[in-house]
Amino acid sequence: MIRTQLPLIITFFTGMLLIITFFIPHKPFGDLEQRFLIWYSIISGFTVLLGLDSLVRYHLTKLKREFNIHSLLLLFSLFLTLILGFYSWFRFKTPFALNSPFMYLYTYVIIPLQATMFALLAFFIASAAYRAFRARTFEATLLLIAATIVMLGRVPIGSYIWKGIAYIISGIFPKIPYEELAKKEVFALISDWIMNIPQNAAKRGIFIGTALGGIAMSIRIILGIERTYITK
Amino acid sequence: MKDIWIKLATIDRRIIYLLVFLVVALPMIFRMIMPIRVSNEVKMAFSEIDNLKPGSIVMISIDYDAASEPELQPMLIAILRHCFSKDIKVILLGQWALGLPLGEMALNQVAKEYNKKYGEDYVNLGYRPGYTALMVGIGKEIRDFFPTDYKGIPIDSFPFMRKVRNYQQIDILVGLEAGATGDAWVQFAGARFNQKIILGTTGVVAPDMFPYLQAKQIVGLIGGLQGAAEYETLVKKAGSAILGMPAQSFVHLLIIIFIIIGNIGYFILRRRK
Amino acid sequence: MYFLLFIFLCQFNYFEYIKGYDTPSDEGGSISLEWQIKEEFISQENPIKFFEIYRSEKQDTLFENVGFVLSQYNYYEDKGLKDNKEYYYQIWAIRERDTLKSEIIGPIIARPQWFNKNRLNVLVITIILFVVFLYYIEKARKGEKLFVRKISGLDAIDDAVGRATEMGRPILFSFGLGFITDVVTIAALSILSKIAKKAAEYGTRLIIPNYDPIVMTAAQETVKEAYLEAGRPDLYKEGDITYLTSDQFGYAAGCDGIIMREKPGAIFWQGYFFAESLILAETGHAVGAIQIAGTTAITQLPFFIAACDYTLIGEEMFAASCYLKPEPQMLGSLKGEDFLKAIILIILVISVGIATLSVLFKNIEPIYQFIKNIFTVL
Amino acid sequence: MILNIIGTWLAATLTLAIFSFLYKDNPFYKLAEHIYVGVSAGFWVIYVWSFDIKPMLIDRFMTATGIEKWILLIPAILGVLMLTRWFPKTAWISRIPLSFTIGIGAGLGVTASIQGFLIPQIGATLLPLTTINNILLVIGVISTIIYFYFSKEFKGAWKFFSRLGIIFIMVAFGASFGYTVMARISLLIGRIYFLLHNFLGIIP
Repeated sequence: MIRTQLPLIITFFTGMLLIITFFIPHKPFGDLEQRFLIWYSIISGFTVLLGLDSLVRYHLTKLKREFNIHSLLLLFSLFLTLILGFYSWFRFKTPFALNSPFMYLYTYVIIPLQATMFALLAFFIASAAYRAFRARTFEATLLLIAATIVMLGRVPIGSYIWKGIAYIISGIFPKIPYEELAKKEVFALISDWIMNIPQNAAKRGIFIGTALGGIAMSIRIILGIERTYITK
Repeated sequence: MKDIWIKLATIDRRIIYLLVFLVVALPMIFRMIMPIRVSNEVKMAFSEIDNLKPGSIVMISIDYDAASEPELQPMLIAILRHCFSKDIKVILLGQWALGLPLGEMALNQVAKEYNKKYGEDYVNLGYRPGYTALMVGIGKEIRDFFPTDYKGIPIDSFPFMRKVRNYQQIDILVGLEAGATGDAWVQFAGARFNQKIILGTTGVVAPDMFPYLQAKQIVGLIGGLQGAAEYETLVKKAGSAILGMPAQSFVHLLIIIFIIIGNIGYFILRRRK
Repeated sequence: MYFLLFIFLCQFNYFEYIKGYDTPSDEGGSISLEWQIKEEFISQENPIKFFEIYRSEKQDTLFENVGFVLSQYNYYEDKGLKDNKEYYYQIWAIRERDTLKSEIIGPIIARPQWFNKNRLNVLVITIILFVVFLYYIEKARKGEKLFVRKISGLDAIDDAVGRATEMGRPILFSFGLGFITDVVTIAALSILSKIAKKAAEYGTRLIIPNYDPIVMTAAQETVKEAYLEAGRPDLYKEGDITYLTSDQFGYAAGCDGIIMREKPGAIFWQGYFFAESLILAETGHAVGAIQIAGTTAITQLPFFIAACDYTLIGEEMFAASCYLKPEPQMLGSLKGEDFLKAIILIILVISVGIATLSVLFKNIEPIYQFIKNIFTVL
Repeated sequence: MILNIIGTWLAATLTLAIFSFLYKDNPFYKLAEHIYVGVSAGFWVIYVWSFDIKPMLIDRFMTATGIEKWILLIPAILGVLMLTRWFPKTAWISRIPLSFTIGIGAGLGVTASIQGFLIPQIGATLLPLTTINNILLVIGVISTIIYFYFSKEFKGAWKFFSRLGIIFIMVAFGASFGYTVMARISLLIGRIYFLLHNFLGIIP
């Protein structure tokens, strides 16, 4: 009973309080809100530690079953980071002094690993562009055309390509002077227009929908209708 | 004829990967430079900061980590250069824990260029967990969340920070965003406290921010590496964004060519069937 | 001497106006000041550097500097005061070469307010939203029939299963990197249920590699039940619904391997996806499978649309799931959202009409301004 | 100095180890990935200590006086209760602090989406139809909302608007597609710049 009811009551109480204090500035509501926000900030820090346990436990049991270099390396790098972090803290009063060993780890391990993981995606996109992005439907065709224009409009080479096109046009229609035509950065202009008008409109429409969905979710949580976070 | 298209369609991925690598590396090795056209959104952001008087306070939030460093770090450096050259004070903080040191690195580098001193011209507050609470809480009192800077020094020991209590003393908030924190700044700091906000975002996030721009919920938008290059152009100091744009250009071209070849092959093969 | 000078300076009016008042809609302890310096005292060669704010609890003495603002501002909020106490204020304009002082104003009293009037519009809308969502969730809970239109993607699902069967190839289904707590995974489960039933009818093999063990168990349950409903429990093979790995690119590489080996005729990407969506869809395309995607991940949708044959976009997934198997919470929220969307559409159409007309007929401009004010955040 | 050179070699090795995934899934990639998970988990612990527990709890506890000092125990206890999740028998206790944070998140979210998104975004769409761009913007928003309206069959004018809606949506997704491609390539440029500049020293 207490195991499911108490959390629901707390959620209802804090959720409602935060909504009420939004409208009522008078004491004690305004102060209580600020106090709760500070608490929230403190407690959120601890949530970060939650995942740590399952990570360590998972790899320890894996190691116990049979030796494997991956789990060992993971645990080693975890504890090395902790040791260097606390050492830097004692030595430099903060682990975040740029010349501390902790920041050394950040510069030469975290940055390359994190950045490179995401840099892989550039290759995947190129390969998918070649092998999978097809104008098989009207929708996909529209999408690819818009994407192409934006991709040309947002980089300097777009203006070079336009100059080339302008040269051809003024070659075919001598009445159109090349100089003037070349000055108009057509790809950039169209791409700016796409971003500011049609894409802006559609995004607004989509986000109004998702905002409503989000609010519905919050209301369900506050009123205790949605409770997956408890059973998790 | 058909055989060529079948062969082209079944080309090994790794050849494509190699092409991409070459197209990125070659323009960099040959140090190509291309002129940058400045878009309206970036111009708006630039002139907002440019119109500030000396002594104004800009708060910059580092809401990214190393995964988007190539896009957002040049923006940070260009904006810091702009602020310091105009004697604007900078308060730095971050909502993405793993990105905070990037802010410190940039501050260190740019402050030296302009002879700015820590505590007098800029401070680095650090990071706190739970960003939504913090964004609302700062509206009342910044000390409730940041009694000290990231080194643990009380912020009241810095002269200009003594006068900063909440958003009212912050002239512009610049959020450098790689995710949903930008929306939170707009919806909490912007809507509740009328904070003037400029967002600098990764390319992935930028299109989603245009509705805010049109609704005047933000006063400027710097999007992706191109946005960073535009800001660098405006502050008249080339950085890594301007250097990267030629490579960016050629890869865009390559990908567009890939899409075109792929589709031609697709339609020819489909017709044959 | 200083005192005399003080009085003397006060004789001049440098300020166009200066006013102070209790800050409205706040928790108390705060007074707002506004001022405007006269045009003739603003000059290029002796510019104002900043304004200093002085406060006292007595009318004529003991003024203390309590803060300053830069010259571009003409507003200051003095905080940290005691409620129901009298305060007096004076503003000093500090110029390059001299200082201009305003007259002393007061007494001003700070008070707390019970309601933030600036947020009346938010309150009204919050109440409307609570009422609408509660009403529809309750309705759905009672099992009332609520209409949801058919999503055209559902036909595509049938076709894809049929095509795979014709080709004699298996079907592959993936939840992506979603967990069971994600609403989109729940929606994907009911779509899976439909696919599984069709697959059982046709006797086509269904493979589901998983990222999360709990989602895997849920998938096994769903498929088993669907096979039973279709009357073919004998075809159900638990070994086809497996746990792969909880690592993003590892999962993508694993799926890649399965696709290349099994060459499925139809692939369903339904759930939450991150950057690995590209690798998955590309491989699926390479083996010539019909691919049907569905996700709420806005950043991945463009790639799915470009690489797949059909894509359920965001909320369409919830609608499809509600159409197939109404689950009260999801259905109630969906209908509530629809109701609110209808209201928003009506507001948009009417207000835009009024806005347009007010350009032509100036006398209806106040109505437009009134509507605009409702949708302005102060 | 020598440490920087070692560091650069380390960083380059890790970069190449991740890139090796492009050739195929291999042990080097796996190793680098596990190092990443380990180091970043360690980072989080240090962060929680030096940006949360120390400044927000310990330092405050030392300086605060009177009742304020003891009130700080509440969030401290709630935080520790969060860790009961580590032990299956007491795991349910962690729901108490969890429900506190979830309640606050939901409570803040409702008003923020209304005040910070719905109201200003709808307000910004109430434009007089005096320019083509205004007309397109208003029609774009309306038809997109109609596309995601599920309580009515698509027929007649409704069908027209939903078709229009999908056109706007596709242009928007195309724009996002272009920007996302741009972003991913920028990241690659950053990495290759590191390899060419910091590691190989080919470019200045």
